[in-house]
Amino acid sequence: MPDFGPDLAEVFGPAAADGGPDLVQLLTPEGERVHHPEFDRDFSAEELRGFYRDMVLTRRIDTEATALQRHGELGIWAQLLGQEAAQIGAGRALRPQDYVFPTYREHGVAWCRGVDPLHLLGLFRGVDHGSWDPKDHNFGLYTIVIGAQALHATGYAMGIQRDGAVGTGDHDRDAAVIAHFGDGASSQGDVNEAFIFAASYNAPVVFFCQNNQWAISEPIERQSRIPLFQRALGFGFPGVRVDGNDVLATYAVTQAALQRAREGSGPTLVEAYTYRMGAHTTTDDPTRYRLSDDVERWKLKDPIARVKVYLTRNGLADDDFFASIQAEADDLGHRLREGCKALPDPKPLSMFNHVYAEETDELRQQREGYAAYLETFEGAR
Amino acid sequence: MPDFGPDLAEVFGPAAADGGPDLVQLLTPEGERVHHPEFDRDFSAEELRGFYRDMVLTRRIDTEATALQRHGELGIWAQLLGQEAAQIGAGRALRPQDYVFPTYREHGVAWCRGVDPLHLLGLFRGVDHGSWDPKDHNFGLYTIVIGAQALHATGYAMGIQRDGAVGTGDHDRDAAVIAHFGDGASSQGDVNEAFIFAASYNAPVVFFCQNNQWAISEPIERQSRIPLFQRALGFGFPGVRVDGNDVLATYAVTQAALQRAREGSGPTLVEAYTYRMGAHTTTDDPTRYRLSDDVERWKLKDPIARVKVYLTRNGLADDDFFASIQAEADDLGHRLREGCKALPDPKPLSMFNHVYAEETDELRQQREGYAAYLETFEGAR
Amino acid sequence: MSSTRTQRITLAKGLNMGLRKAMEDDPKVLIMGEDVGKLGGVFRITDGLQKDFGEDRVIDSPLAESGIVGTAVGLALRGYRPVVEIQFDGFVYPAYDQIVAQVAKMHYRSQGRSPMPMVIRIPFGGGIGAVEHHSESPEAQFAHTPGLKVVACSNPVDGYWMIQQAIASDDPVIFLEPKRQYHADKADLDDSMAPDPLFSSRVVRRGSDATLLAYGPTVKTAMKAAEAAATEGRSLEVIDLRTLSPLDMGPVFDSVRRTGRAIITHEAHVNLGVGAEVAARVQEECFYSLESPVLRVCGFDIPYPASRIEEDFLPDLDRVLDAVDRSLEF
Amino acid sequence: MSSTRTQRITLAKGLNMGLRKAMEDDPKVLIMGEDVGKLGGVFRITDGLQKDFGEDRVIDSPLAESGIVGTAVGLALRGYRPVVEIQFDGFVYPAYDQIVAQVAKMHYRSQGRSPMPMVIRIPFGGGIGAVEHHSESPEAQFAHTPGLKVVACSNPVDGYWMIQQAIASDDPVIFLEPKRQYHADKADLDDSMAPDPLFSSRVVRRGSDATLLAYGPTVKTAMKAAEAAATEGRSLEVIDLRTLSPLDMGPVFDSVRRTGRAIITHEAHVNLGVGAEVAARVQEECFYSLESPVLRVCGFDIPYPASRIEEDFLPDLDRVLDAVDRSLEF
Ligand SMILES: Cc1ncc(C[n+]2csc(CCOP(=O)(O)OP(=O)(O)O)c2C)c(N)n1
Ligand SMILES: Cc1ncc(C[n+]2csc(CCOP(=O)(O)OP(=O)(O)O)c2C)c(N)n1
Ligand SMILES: [Mg+2]
Ligand SMILES: [Mg+2]
Repeated sequence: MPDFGPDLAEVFGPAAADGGPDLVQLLTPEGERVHHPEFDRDFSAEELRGFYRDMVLTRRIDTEATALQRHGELGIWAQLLGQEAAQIGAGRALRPQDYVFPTYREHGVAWCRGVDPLHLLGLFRGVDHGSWDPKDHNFGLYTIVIGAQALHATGYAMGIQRDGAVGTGDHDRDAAVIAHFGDGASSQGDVNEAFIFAASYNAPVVFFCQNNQWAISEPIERQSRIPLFQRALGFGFPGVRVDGNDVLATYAVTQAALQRAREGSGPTLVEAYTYRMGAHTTTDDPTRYRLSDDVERWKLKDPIARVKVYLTRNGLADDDFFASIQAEADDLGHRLREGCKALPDPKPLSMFNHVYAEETDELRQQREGYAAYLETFEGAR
Repeated sequence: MPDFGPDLAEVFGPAAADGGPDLVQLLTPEGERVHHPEFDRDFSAEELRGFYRDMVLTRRIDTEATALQRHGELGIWAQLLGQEAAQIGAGRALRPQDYVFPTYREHGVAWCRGVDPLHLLGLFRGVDHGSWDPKDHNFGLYTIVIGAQALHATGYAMGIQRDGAVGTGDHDRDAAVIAHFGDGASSQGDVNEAFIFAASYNAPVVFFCQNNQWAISEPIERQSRIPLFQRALGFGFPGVRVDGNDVLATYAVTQAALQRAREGSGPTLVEAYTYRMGAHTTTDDPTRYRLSDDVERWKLKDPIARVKVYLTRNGLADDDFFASIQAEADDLGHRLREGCKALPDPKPLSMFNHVYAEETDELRQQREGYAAYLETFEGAR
Repeated sequence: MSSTRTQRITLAKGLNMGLRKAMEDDPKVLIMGEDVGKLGGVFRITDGLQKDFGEDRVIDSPLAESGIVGTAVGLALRGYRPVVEIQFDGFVYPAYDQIVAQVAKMHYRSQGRSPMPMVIRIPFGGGIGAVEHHSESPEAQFAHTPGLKVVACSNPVDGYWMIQQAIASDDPVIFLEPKRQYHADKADLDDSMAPDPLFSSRVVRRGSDATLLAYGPTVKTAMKAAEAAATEGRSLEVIDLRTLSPLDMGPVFDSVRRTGRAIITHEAHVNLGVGAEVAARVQEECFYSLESPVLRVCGFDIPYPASRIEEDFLPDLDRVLDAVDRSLEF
Repeated sequence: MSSTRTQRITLAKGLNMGLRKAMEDDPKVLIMGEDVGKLGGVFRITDGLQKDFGEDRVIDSPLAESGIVGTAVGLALRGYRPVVEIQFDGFVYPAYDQIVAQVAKMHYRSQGRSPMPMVIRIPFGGGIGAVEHHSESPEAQFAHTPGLKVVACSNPVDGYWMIQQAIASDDPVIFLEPKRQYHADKADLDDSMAPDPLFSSRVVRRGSDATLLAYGPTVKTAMKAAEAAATEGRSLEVIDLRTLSPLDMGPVFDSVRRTGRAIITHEAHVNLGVGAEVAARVQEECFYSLESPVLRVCGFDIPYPASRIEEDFLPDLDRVLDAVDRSLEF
């Protein structure tokens, strides 16, 4: 029997619980700073405190939203608990001119792009399908159909190429796109086609996959029998696995991948190896399909705790700092609770708006017919 | 700037004109027998003569069909000129219990599976959409929507697993599936999803990609910037590039990949590196998009000529043999010409047949209505 | 699991029991989809089935709908009877090509040699307060495709029987389940009672002034409308279409010939929705019986709106009664 | 390229000239698709455009329709106006999800902030003697989807103007081209004449006995039928619908109110085809004017058959006249 080469599943994985030997890490779960031959970099105290702040506030957005859902104020909420470092690391690596294509869980990246979290709450409350202006933040609307946005990101990156905003060396001009998606999404045709188009056109796009080990109840093993970052090999561009619970490493790797794209060297796949600590969404019940042991093990790798240890141990932040962040989080929580409840319900007739840039007569008639119908209930409704 | 590893496009390719260093070859274009550390194997004189015969007859089917199209007897024809070795090598590697999912160009494989070429002509004549019984030949109907059949093959292979017909060690029971597709098809979501499902379930399927360098007018570089067989790496199963103009190598590699599948070791991607010598189909005009130089260069690698040289030079076949094959080809040609013209046109009302296993009243009414309508033309039509 | 004779069940339970029965009856029946295994599906319709029938028969899939349906085609060619679950209506579209170009055409293409005994279950419709893509009604697109059959259940007892009948059918069936009803009203299942044929519509309330046509989630709306109308002395006949392709128009024509008026209600967009076909056929067959035009009370021609105003999008009792008024006053 | 005033052109030429004009007028216009570059598309509609506008504006794509439409969405978000070519009608389905869930909904989802000025060109219809999947008429499925606009051209002059108007539209337009007509009849283009608005239907022949409705490839059939009917003293009005979503029903209602009879013909399957919607609207709006039911002469509800009998599948002059007879004799 000829040898087809080593068993790739044995060589590459299956995904080791600690992320395996290829995992890029700069800060261990214990808060120890380690170094990496390729992706090391210095971080100022200010940067580190900034990461900490972003992660704490992002987590607060998440816990407030979860609570609001429990109280019936939101229809559903997609929790990011445990994925704060992956999102803040990626979000902070962006420049203003870069463009983000998020999933429905990118609350931390939205935060980095200056999107008011109330917009996110509005969507999950059912007030609208997304109310921020993508152009104001270079942050697209949440995409719910799994994987669709990977192609949008690639096309947007092709647009950047056509605008001559790649590889000019101009720091403020050269731009990249980041496409967020999950481990489950890696199985969709659209995501793989995005790899193909991006490779074919050498488009300036970073594919940022948060491998949180689960796609609702399906474990990562159902989607790939080798570590996901290796997928890129098959398409002819680099893939990197980074500790997605390590904000420093995620920042460094994403930043390097974005820079590569901006310089015109094409796409990169970044696999942020992390864990979905919560349920898939507030309607999910993970006890049906996973062991609490796993969750416990991952608690030890909390993305925020390790930064706090590092800041404290190295005298980069004091109690006042932590207290001030705590206060800021409390304020934010308060603002979100109040703001969410105060979000006005859309007017019934507004549902007819924006179907088209140029409304059709047909639709105008439907709107008018419904308006007339509603008037017959005058007062009753 | 961190190093993301070597430029994969540089390491792997772009596809060298000669197939590159990874090309598995057992018989050179000059008809010289070479050896390979993994895939070497002995071939009896009978086997070799058989390959020769199959390729010559397959080519005759192709040239007759092309001529029939020129004479208005077929609506269109998808030529296989130049791909005879890839198809006969793959087709002969199959066991009866294996199952084939072809594209629209698999005339050589159809031949190996005992499908009367008249069935193929019928389809391209517009008499039907495929008139052989897949179950009689374990050879599915031609699939025209690019890539769709890769998923069917994977699902069929999952069925084989469920039937316990994998890895039992029983030579006549263990079965594999082969999915044929082209270089262009490798870009379709469906093909990549097939890779994912096959890997996830370790399904007994061989993905057999004939890289004939073109997808109509699109060159292979548009689909992949690295050699296609490397795609498999990204999905965690082996990929091999074989000289698709070398029937011995194609046979050996495909046979080994099928055996791997039958034994329960899962999927393999075989890239048969070849060239589409003709037009995409009889309606295509390749002079609009490719250089005749390329075609000339590939003529030197003709799959049939090299086997003839080898047979002759090694005294494995004499003039009588070649003459007898020629005669057989002429007979076949004659039979196809006559048979094609004699193919009966379908009856108009037959178009209503087989829409459902259990016909609906609606459809019965449409049929009856049309029958009654036709009767009003009695004689006139 | 043919337990007690009569049970009080929800639609979710009926479907679950029906699936279980089908799997017991025929070892070739497989269930495939995202999260159908341990989780039992996001709506728990396949709850407990993987535990009892194993991972080979209740197959958790990678996250790719085209992949699910495409591999199901291969399994069907190998002799299996796959029952595919699409998680939500809005996620069937990645599988659209496999459904309309392969599933629908395989039997025809092969001149009957390669049947496609596949069921594609789609939880459909709105009213559950969900985000985008979770409340759609894609039935018209499938009903327009020859080679597919399309049915919609509206109550627990039909759920139990229709899913079994669909699985037993040798043709591919798009099986629509009104997700809003999954865990709503209960009904008594007496499984000794023979069910109606799968591809038949059913008069669910007799009446003489006008005919209300509905299917899936709007059957309940229509029934409520008929009750409300009754209090005002109006007698409405209600027909649950049940089968959308083929349509079973016999009972509809009979009814309209008696009442002279028809109103159809569905959640799908009115433009080119099933109501258009029903109206086209009724005006053709009952031309001289009609006393007023066939009216449609349907989803508007807008993308499904944000859930806080979805009740304005969805046809409700008042809109149906308004149409009844317009029909009667025409 | 505003050359001579009047030119005799085919539909293929009209489309090619229209595309060229649109690219000259607006540097944001891009063409994308399989084989659109050097080959000029399998029908040569984009012939010569890559040579003149470069590979960055006439983009040869990998073989993946979802990829083409999905990247076009991204390009549109970046401010471009992509014109996507789908090679044949039957190959639009892999892109279906991107079209109905993304292209159609982006403007709505974003409250108008992210317009989708995209044109998806689809050569459609049969009669060219092709193998499976090359002769389909998928318009109903797109017309049923809010957020999309759907038009069909039927002649060279319309081809020239309508493609430019579609590209200029800020809404996504599914642009259907009757492939059978590409290289058939020629017509005189006088590009100093102002075109009709894109989303309008047009009376192409005046008549008083019945109204024939058609679009795309069946307009020619309808015109021939009207000519044939005229020799028997029957005066048929013919309307080229041109726009399928929105429908421009004004001229249709006007006509039917005069003639009292309507027959619609299209190649798409009759069940839930555009004819169903037209019939539903006509019976609602012209209830008392109709002297006989709206009839439909359409493709049967079967998969597109083998090409040797496709003429039996396709509506033709005789079938249309037969329906006219039935309508008049009703
Ligand atoms: C096309 C499509 N199919 C199914 C779903 C339902 N769904 C929502 S999230 C999800 C799992 C996604 O997993 P992953 O990509 O890993 O992202 P995560 O939720 O873990 O962040 C599924 C199946 C969907 N939104 N879109
Ligand atoms: C989904 C789909 N898109 C487009 C086409 C039109 N088409 C037919 S063959 C072909 C090229 C196929 O190239 P490849 O996969 O390399 O196979 P080859 O024809 O070279 O054997 C295309 C684009 C199709 N059949 N299906
Ligand atoms: Mg995940
Ligand atoms: Mg090829």
